[in-house]
Amino acid sequence: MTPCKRVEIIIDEPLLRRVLAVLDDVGAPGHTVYRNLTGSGNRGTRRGDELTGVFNNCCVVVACEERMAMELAEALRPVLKRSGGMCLISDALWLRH
Amino acid sequence: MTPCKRVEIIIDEPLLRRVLAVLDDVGAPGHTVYRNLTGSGNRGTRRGDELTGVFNNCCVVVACEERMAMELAEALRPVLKRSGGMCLISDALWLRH
Amino acid sequence: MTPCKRVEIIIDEPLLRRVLAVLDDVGAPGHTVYRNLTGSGNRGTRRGDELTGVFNNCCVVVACEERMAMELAEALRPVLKRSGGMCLISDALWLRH
Amino acid sequence: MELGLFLTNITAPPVLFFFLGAAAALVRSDLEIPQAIARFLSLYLLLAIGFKGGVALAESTWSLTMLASLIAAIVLASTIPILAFFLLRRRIGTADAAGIAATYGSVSAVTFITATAYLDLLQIPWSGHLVAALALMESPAIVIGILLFRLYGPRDTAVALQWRELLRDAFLNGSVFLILGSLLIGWISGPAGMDQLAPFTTHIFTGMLCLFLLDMGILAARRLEELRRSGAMLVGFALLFPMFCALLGTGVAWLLGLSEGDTLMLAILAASASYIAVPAALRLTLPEANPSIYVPMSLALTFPFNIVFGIPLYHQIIQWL
Amino acid sequence: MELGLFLTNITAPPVLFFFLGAAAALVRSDLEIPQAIARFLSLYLLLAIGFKGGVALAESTWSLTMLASLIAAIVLASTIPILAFFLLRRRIGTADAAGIAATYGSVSAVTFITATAYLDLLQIPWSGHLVAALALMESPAIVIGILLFRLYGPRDTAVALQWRELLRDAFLNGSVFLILGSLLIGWISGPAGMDQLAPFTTHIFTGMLCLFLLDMGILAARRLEELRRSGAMLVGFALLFPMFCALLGTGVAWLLGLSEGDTLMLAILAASASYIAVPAALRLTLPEANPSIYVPMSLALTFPFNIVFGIPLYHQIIQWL
Amino acid sequence: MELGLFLTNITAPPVLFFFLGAAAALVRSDLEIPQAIARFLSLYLLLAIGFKGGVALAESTWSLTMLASLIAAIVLASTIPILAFFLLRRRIGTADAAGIAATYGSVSAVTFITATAYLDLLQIPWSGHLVAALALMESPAIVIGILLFRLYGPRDTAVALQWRELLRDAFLNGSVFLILGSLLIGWISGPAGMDQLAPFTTHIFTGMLCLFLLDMGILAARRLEELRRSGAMLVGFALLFPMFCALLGTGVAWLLGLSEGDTLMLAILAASASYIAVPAALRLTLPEANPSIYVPMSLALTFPFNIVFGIPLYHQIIQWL
Ligand SMILES: Nc1ncnc2c1ncn2[C@@H]1O[C@H](COP(=O)(O)O)[C@@H](O)[C@H]1O
Ligand SMILES: Nc1ncnc2c1ncn2[C@@H]1O[C@H](COP(=O)(O)O)[C@@H](O)[C@H]1O
Ligand SMILES: Nc1ncnc2c1ncn2[C@@H]1O[C@H](COP(=O)(O)O)[C@@H](O)[C@H]1O
Ligand code: NA
Ligand code: NA
Ligand code: NA
Repeated sequence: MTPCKRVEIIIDEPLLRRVLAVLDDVGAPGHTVYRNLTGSGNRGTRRGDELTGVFNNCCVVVACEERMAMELAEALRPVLKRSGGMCLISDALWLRH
Repeated sequence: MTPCKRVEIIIDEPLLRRVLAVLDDVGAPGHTVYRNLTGSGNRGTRRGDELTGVFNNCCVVVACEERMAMELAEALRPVLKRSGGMCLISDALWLRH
Repeated sequence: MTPCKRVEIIIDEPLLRRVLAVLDDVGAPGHTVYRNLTGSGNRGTRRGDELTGVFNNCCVVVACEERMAMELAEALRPVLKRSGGMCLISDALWLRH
Repeated sequence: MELGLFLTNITAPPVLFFFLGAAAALVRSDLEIPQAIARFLSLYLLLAIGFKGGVALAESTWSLTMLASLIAAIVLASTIPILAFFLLRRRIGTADAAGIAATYGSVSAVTFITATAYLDLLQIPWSGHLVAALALMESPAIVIGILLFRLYGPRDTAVALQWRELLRDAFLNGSVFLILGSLLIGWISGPAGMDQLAPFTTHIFTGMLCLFLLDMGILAARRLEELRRSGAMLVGFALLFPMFCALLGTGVAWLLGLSEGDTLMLAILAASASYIAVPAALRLTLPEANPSIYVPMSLALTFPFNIVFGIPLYHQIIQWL
Repeated sequence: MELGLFLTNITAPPVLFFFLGAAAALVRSDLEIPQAIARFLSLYLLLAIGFKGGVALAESTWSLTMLASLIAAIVLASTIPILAFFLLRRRIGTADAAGIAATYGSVSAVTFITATAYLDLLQIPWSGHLVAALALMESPAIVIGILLFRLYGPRDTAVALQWRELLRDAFLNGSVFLILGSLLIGWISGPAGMDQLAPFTTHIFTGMLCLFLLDMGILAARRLEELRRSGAMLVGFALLFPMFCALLGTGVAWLLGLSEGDTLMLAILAASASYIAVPAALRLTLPEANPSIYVPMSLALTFPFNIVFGIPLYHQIIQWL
Repeated sequence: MELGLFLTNITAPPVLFFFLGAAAALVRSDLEIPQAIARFLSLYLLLAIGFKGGVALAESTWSLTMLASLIAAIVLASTIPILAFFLLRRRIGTADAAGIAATYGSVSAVTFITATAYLDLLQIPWSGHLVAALALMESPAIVIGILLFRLYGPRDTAVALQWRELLRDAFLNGSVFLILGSLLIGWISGPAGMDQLAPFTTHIFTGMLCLFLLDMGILAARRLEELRRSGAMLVGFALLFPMFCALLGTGVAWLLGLSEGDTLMLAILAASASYIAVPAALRLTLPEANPSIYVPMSLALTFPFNIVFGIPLYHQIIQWL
């Protein structure tokens, strides 16, 4: 089992493709997406009840090495600054199979 | 990046609004909700196949400071005691944008 | 609050029942399942748009003691080797209610 | 029971699809209906039955019997949970007894709808205001169940009763609201409205009911195994208590001089048990009651019993009277 | 306004179901329609209205008026956002003004559809090519809104405009694509195609619209409280600007000599504001604009105003001309 | 091929909606149908076609040809995967060859349904028992594919074959179960049942098929790019092998002396490839086979080929015989 970083990004669902583009740019080894989330933060309540998903959140989880996690965080900062969202990074062990 | 606690609460979907009320009371800075979960624990299997969501679980994630996390945990304890559920707390770094 | 391990398993949705069988075998105290996930990894993009869920991922979260987490990891290894997927293990505190 | 009515009932497509769903779950087929679709179908059925009832109301003249049967419905829905509670309390504890009381005091819209399909097949008329009775009977038992738990339950229940929340969950829950609202809309728009909506609310109705009962069959059969933990006493209760309630309903209808169709509808309302409105409300206001007890009883025993045997059986009894 | 048209409108089942949904949300009932179902209903409505328009096109003869009204539609859809932007810019900032401009320049398919149901009820004919106008009017305002923000917004907007993405989001978004595509299919397959699809696209149409408007009522009422933060000025805008646009549309239709039905449809297109295509596109291309401002205005004020008062009011005005 | 049949086919609304969906995906529109809705539509189609077939069975007299064609169907469904496996095995490895064998040995209900819509349009009759053939042909190829992999695959496959699970996944999967069950229900309830359900299962059928094919168009076109990685050989296989199977099916039907409609249906069953039942079962029992190979072949090539060109082409060939 290898130590790694678990990066967790919460963002508006319409902006998902922008985050995935950032992941591509930094060369993330993979990702998992959780959709149809709701929540609340600085920009108020997101009830997720619009027809278009414009008030839905989604969560992208990326497991990667520390160095890439930092790079990813920097690349995400402007996206999050412009349109809100949250990014958490924590430690994990990755089961190599 | 600021160190923070990541609080993760699994509870019956109908009880979500009660948990959100607790979050309001302790003044949590935000939260994210995952719905339509299934699972199993002390109270048996929750298949999530009822029409009403009465056998669905949901997950509330809150990122906050350590002190608030502890406060939150104490405030949640009676709710979880009365109707079951799970609460995990872990460490994370919060990307400030 | 008790220290514990948080095991997070990402796997194809059709294979969920196999993972749940493994959890049963090692005697995990409970689990939570997130469905309808998408993602990408070594085996390419999983868009989750098939009728059958054959390109959907799901996530199983298990909170348990360290020893059981290691046992679980070993039991999961052949399943993941055969059909792909990801397993992360991290530290958490479990609120005993 | 004569075989005729029974055969008519179980060879109707809706009931056959219920069997099909149950069979799928029993042989562990992966046949499954997405939860969103099941909710859609149930919303559709409530809307359609409410609208139909409202149009029927608009076409009928008001009478004292109508008012009397609505009052009788409320009285039935308030008496039955009290009976159930005192029957069960000593045996299974106050919380679960209160949960079951609320479940059996309330009603099942789908059982009602299946009975209307049965009557329509036999071309026996029934009155639109019974849809109002259906809606009025959903809520009282919830409040009564909670009150019984508060009165007879453990003294140390720390959490104060939130009346506002309780009443809202009981009287404004989605299914009550949708039925009553659609009833009102049907009533306002009358036969002209029916001309516009008939293809949606009437023509495809039986088909949508089939699809929904397919899902109910799956859900009911899946819960069967949970019943083993409940014990024989509760299984007996789930099969016999509805029959007793049906007799009660029949008796009341007989006193009021209701027609054949209306008597059957009142009997089936009394006999049916909720598995939608009640569990949703109880999870919040009575979390001490175990849903793995009252939901399987209502969904896996009483519901199938009523739609397969109950409807023709109660009908037979009414014909004998 | 005469009471007749108004009453005809608000006693039609679709509008009544909108009220029912709004009432459910206001009393905080848990009545809710799953998001997947709401999307299904909206896809259905777009497909059905597109197909219907296409078949109508196949049956009609081409004329210059047709072409002229399509061009007029595009001109309207390009002028209205510019007017809106300069009306609001100084008061609420460039980003939000651009967002509102895009919202009000674009159109609402459901408002259009509700108006067709109203006309069908009164048996007033309207032309199939207005469905094409509906589709053509959805996109221009999005591009114009973005351009206005780029021209008048803060200089330091670091991120370069991604034209490709913008144009795709504007002109190829799902609802535009589905309406235009279904129109084409209706046109190709003509009355023969209609014979095959009529039960699906026409007979159950009003019923599906009722269910969808029930959901719209819930969504609209839920957003009402967000309006408090927007202030009286924007509330006034959301109610008065559509009326002004309706007059504009009516004037243009009058110049072109359109029929009564077509004039009302053009007026309602001008008056309606988008809450589906526009928010989805703006979240990506104009994240600086706050969706909690433009969505509630369009969804909780303009939409209900148009379907409840606007349709009969504009109709009345047209009849006076 | 004469242009007539081909034109009849591609101007039918269902096929046009398939093109529309494919176009939406190719231009990267965000048009999308929620997964729950797609599942609902597919459940609906299976239920409706099964029920229709059952009613047809109830109305027809039993004959030896019927039995013979059911046996022929099973033989076809068992032979085709073996042919496919040995054709491919040396070129792409045992696991993927077994996966493709299972896929092409099994059948596609939607292709079958589209063919019935085509025949109904031309008013050519076909027999209800072919719906039973459809259901019977879904499963055998799954078992045969797995067995071929076990026989010819790597010796060290540590995991023991779980027969119980395999047989359940093959023979009791949701779509087989729903078709056979609905067939049975249609058979039991007969024309009387059809009177009740016709608006649901027949009248709106073509419309629901259109919506579903819209989604299939989106899904198929999205998978097109994955084909590039599969190579020209597999692309050729996905287009030519179905034609060969159609000839095989036609030959068998000719030997049995089937009618024009029934011959086409058997040909299309042989030619079609599964993308629902098979992938779901294979992920569990043959995870070594890459679904990114067999799903795109079946969904993005064989399925469109069959519904656009195949149906009229095979029909033409049958008419020439
Ligand atoms: N403290 C928090 N804990 C958990 N989730 C959060 C938190 N803050 C924000 N979020 C999530 O991030 C989304 C966007 O946040 P914001 O941009 O601050 O409105 C919210 O809708 C939540 O889903
Ligand atoms: N050890 C565990 N690991 C992960 N999830 C759990 C665990 N225990 C309980 N849960 C979740 O919490 C829900 C309620 O737990 P309980 O009240 O113990 O039945 C379960 O349905 C699971 O979704
Ligand atoms: N580095 C990663 N970070 C997050 N999720 C991953 C990662 N790698 C793989 N996954 C998830 O695991 C699934 C299967 O991975 P694989 O077997 O590598 O294709 C993917 O579809 C993703 O959902
Ligand atoms: Na009852
Ligand atoms: Na407009
Ligand atoms: Na085949």
